[in-house]
Amino acid sequence: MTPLDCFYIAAGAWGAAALAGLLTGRSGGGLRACCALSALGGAAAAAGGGWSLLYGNTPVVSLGTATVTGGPLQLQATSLAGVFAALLGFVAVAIACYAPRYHEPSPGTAVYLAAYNVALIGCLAVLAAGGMVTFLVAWETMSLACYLLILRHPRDRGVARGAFWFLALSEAGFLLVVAAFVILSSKTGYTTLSGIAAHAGTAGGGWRAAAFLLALCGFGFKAGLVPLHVWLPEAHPVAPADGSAFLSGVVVKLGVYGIALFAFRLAPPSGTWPGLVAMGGGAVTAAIGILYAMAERDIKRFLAYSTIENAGIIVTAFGAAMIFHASGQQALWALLLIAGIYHVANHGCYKTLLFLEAGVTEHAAGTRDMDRLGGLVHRLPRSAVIAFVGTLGIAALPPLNGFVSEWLIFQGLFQGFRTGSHLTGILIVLAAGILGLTGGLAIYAFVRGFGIPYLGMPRTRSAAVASEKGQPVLGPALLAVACVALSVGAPVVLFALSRTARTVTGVTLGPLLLPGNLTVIPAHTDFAAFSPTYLTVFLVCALAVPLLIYLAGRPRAGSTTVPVWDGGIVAFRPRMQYSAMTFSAPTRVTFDALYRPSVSVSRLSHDDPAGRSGPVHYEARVTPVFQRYLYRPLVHALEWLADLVRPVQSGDVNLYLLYVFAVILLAYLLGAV
Amino acid sequence: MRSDLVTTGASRAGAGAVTTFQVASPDLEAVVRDLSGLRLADMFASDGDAPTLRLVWANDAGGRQSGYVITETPIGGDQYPELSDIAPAAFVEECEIYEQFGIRPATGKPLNRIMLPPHADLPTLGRKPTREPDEVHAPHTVAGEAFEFPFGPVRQVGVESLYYGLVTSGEEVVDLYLFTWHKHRGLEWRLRGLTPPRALFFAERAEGLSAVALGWALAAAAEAATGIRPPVAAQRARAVALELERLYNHAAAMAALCQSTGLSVGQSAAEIALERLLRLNARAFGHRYLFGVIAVGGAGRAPDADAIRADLPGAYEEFKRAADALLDTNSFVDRLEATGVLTIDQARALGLVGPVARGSGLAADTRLVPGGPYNADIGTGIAVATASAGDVLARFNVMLAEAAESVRLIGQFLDAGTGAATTDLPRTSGTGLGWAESPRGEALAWVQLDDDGRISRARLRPASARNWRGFDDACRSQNVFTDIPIIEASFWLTAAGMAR
Amino acid sequence: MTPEELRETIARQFGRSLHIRTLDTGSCAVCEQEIRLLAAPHYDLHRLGFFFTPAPRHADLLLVTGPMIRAFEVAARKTYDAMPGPKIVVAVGACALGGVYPDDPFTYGTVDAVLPVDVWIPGCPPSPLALLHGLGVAVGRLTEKVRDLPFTAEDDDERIRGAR
Amino acid sequence: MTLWFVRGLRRGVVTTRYPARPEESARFLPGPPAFRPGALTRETAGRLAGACPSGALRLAESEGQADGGALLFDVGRCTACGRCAAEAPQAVTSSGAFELAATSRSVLIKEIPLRGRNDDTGRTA
Repeated sequence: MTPLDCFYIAAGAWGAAALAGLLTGRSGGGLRACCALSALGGAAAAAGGGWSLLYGNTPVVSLGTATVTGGPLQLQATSLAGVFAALLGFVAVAIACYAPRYHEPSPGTAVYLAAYNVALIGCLAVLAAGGMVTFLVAWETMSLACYLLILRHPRDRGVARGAFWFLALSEAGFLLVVAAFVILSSKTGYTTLSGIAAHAGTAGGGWRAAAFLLALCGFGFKAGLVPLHVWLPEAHPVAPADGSAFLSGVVVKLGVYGIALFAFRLAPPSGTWPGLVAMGGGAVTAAIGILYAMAERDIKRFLAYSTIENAGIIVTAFGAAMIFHASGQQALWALLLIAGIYHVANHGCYKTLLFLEAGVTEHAAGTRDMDRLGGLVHRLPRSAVIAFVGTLGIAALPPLNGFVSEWLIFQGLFQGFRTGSHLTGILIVLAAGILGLTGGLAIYAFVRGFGIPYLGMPRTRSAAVASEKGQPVLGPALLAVACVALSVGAPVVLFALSRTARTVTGVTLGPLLLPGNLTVIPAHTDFAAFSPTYLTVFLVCALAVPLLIYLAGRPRAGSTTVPVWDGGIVAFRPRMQYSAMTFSAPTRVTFDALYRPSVSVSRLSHDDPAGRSGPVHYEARVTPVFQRYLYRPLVHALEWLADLVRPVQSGDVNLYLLYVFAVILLAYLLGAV
Repeated sequence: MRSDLVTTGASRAGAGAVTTFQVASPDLEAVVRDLSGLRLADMFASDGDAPTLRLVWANDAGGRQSGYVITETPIGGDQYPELSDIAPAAFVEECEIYEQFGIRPATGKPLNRIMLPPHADLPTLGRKPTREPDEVHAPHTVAGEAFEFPFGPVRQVGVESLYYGLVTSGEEVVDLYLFTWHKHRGLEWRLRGLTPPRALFFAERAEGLSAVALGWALAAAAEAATGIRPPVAAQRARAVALELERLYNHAAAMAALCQSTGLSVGQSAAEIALERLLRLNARAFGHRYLFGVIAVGGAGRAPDADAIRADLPGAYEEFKRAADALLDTNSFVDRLEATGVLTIDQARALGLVGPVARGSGLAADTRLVPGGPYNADIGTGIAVATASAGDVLARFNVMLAEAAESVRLIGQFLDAGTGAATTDLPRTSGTGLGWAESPRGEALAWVQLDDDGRISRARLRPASARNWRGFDDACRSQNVFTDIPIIEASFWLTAAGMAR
Repeated sequence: MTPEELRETIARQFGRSLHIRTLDTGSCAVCEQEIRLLAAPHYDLHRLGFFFTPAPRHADLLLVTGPMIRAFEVAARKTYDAMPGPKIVVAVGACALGGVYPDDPFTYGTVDAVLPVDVWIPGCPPSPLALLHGLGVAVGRLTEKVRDLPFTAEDDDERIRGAR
Repeated sequence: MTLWFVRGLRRGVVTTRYPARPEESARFLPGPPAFRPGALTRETAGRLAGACPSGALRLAESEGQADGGALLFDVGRCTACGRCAAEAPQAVTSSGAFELAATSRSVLIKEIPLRGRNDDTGRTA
């Protein structure tokens, strides 16, 4: 029995769930049955993933013979993929708990659930792929299933567009990944991943670097590296909430997995510059991601940009790990690998949670526009508490899990001086600086992301009548528990991850990372140390102190309660609250070079001579710089090219016969030569 | 007077600086178009049940204010032609007339709440409006990316109650509107049935910081209504008080400007000058704020000329020293420059008056109107200070120049001789318009006396009622939050004058 | 709490510093000007331990001007309620004491129709000196002279005859 | 800023010593009226009450009293406008008082005795 067996069970359960969904998804019972199967598969995948962390890599298993897939199915459970598989399984369980209450039974839901479960199988197959072809086929399966999943409501505004962005960029990335694999397999002569990994040295350093860069770009499309990120803010808002949660929580992480696979296992490039490229790209991605998040009012677009930011943080960590590897700092290599993977798990939990809660908000209040929400903490108290845990996590505030992984990443980056090269050291610390800015902005962004919708007064009537009756709770709650567990249980998690790191890097970091007393030491004992567990305990106690003081000092009699001092106005009105866009106005002003904001002020009667301004509608729009200045010219160029070659397709059968003849002639000629 | 008025079928009456035309309601729009070269100084209605709409036009073209034109139009139904589209300055008055008399412009464009509080049922001068004002300012759409910053009515210490609805995108002022109904004391409602001297008691307290100007305007209106002229010496006494009022107000505005820019040493220097000027007032006229100086038909008190001659140079020296020091302080001047800009077109369109209008380049000054003490027998005329930039610094410079001119004028009036004599007011009916140049600009009063000599309708229009409408425009012109107190100080208006 | 006890508490608790919040309930802006001048160099109320504070939450004393406009009652009550106890309300000026506006649909006419007034300062406007005296009376540091002022002048027969 | 400092030093102190010492400028302040009971007849008092714009003066209810009753003077309502002094200069002068704050409203209402039919009664009151 190996972890692979668990994966078989998972794939089987998900296959059954897909079938069940397709056949019975239009009835409530069928929906629940499908989700139960999906949860079962999730549990199996999570178990298998967790197990393979400790188990190490299994041998490659070949199933079947040459098939339509172009070769036998080659499978392998690896320690590196284990974290991702465990995350995949856990997210699948959470979504399975969430979906029955979120979706209405309908034919559309049936197709959606089938596509979703196929996507789960695809993801698992990517993680369990032991061979190149298997990997690529699984990758394509996952992409296509995700495309269907985004198209849940194909007639709604922007859905087709968002799904098309996703598919187009996925396919572009796929081509690069294929190229990367082809280079490696042709230079090493192996098609199994472990084969390539074992003989990577036979490929030249240049080829390995080329393969890595191709993979970085190719998987970067999935992971959302700037400027390859544009599908995320387009596709996430149009997918159903659990679909977006899956996209952000898992699919984006598979892009990160691909990068890690090439960076640490298949083609560890020699020299520091590929690492520098990855780290720089990651840092820029993180900063730009969070800055764009600040400019969004739509909760899901906001969260999508935040996903870009987090993917950037992870890739920064991986890039720095590669640099340390190339400069011989094996302990820091392992540390940053661990930290990056830890952040993958953390982000998978809280981002899934937040997307699921965004779905609850949308269903309960009818909108995702932060400036039309407000006061939800009184109307959706359970959701608010859960979302608060997720928000603390994603803002990387102690005692939640985001803090632990980001702390480890920072500690790794701060030790950039150990590379021995001044320039590299400075660049690493510079990346740490950018991540610091990102972290600060992330706190700002999530104060806004939680405060505007949940606190204050409802800004619209639909927000005022929101109710959480019948809204899903269990799924997000599971994720919230996981967030807490990943923080409190950080030593355990780090122990498991250090096994992965040992499998991948050969470096034994365990005792150094965890000297025993629940304390974490980032690779070198002379640098820093902290204990997430004790910190959590301390913070909880510290919170209790003011509470106790309050309880002890509460006056026994004679106290009066008066309303908030409001300057004597007749009544507060919802329009007197900070809105999402005004809250982020300072960043828009500070970074206006990036946002290129355009402001439109329209009044009921703008040119009224009497100066009656009328109701003012003020809107500050942010230019989507990458769409406008990168993709639009690209699309125009493609269209121009297509126009050029259009005469070729005339619709004339005789002409087509001529083409066929010409091609055959050419083939003969080439064969003769 | 414009001769083409005759072609619109208006009939003309009156003499001297004020000319009155009867205009039929259908002709009103054409007449307003005709008169749009003049400045619409005020607009009000009277006679509750069958309202008469009166428009007061000031003829101050070319910096020579030659007098006023009043048009009287009886309004039949509950509507009259839309005037604010032609003469934008009429908008606030349109709102006010709707609140008080229930008649509104025919186009049905939305009107603002001016005097009526949203949560109280107050008596009005005429019919009650058929529905609540629309409050076109208040509800900016929620979908917009700006929010309303509520400020007031209970604001800083030692300032009047006033509500600012500050619509902002975070820093930039998108829109700003004011509610002053917290201070509406129903003065025009109160004045009905009072004798002019009793009415004067309230007029002085309508806007205490221009007690002399408003009192003078009301007294002059009553005098015009009954056809008397106050003794020349009393007129000069009034003028001395008016100039003293201007001096202390400009000193107070200077102190407020310093406070708003956070320059407390400058504020102290300005306040020393202010306190000396107030003490001078008390010594010269027996009241720090010159209440009781104006009497209907003359002056209630004569200035103590020796006291003024003894104290004024010292007090003005204090003022001048503070002002010069402030103009030497770059950090202060920088905050004033290009802040709260009002162009001359805005000032003209909104009918602004006083240092605000003069700071934008409009040389309007009611002291220039012939017939008053200012150009009766002294003969040297008045130098009207103007500036063109229209920003806070321009207004500040105008104030400084006016203060110097006031000191000069006070000396001339004292030399010419002042006294506290009054002419008795006959008990006759009539209507009359009175005006005076308050420190904030033109203050107007109009009274209608019944046969018993009592007021049947009085209109008080302090300069504040006119200039607040320029305030939001000044705040909107590319300013941020922190500029608003500076702009407010440079306007130096009162909520009391606006709300009355 | 009787007035005497209140004054004693105040004298004890506010012996060194006392924070003042002002409230304009419809004044003509002159009382406000005089109040502002309290902080000016000529009067400098800080030397006596008084300070202005914009937040009623920090205020011990409420200086109320104006005749208490009915539309303003909500704001006045809110301001008073927002102050912590013990608190003093000082009515400032003839308007606040009922001298200018009657009890009618627009105004209450006096401040004590809405707020419990502890100290009354007459004057239209009360000069900064009168305000300083009133603040002294409010904290019990100055005595009330007006109690003993009869407002009758000694008869001076010659002057009366002369006037006649 | 240093310039301001120097200017301030040169300007010197202007702060009043009140309440420790009397304030010189107070004598110019308008004060509420003071009445000469000997010169106040009921008729004069009636005219004063009629002239007062703020209702600070009114006649006390005094039917059947021998001494002519009293003029009630509400210092709180007085605006020191001087109209009473202008109305009857022989009976009213300025009190010059400014320290008028009181902790009770009733303290501010003064009863000014009027001269009755018998002059002496009024004087001794």
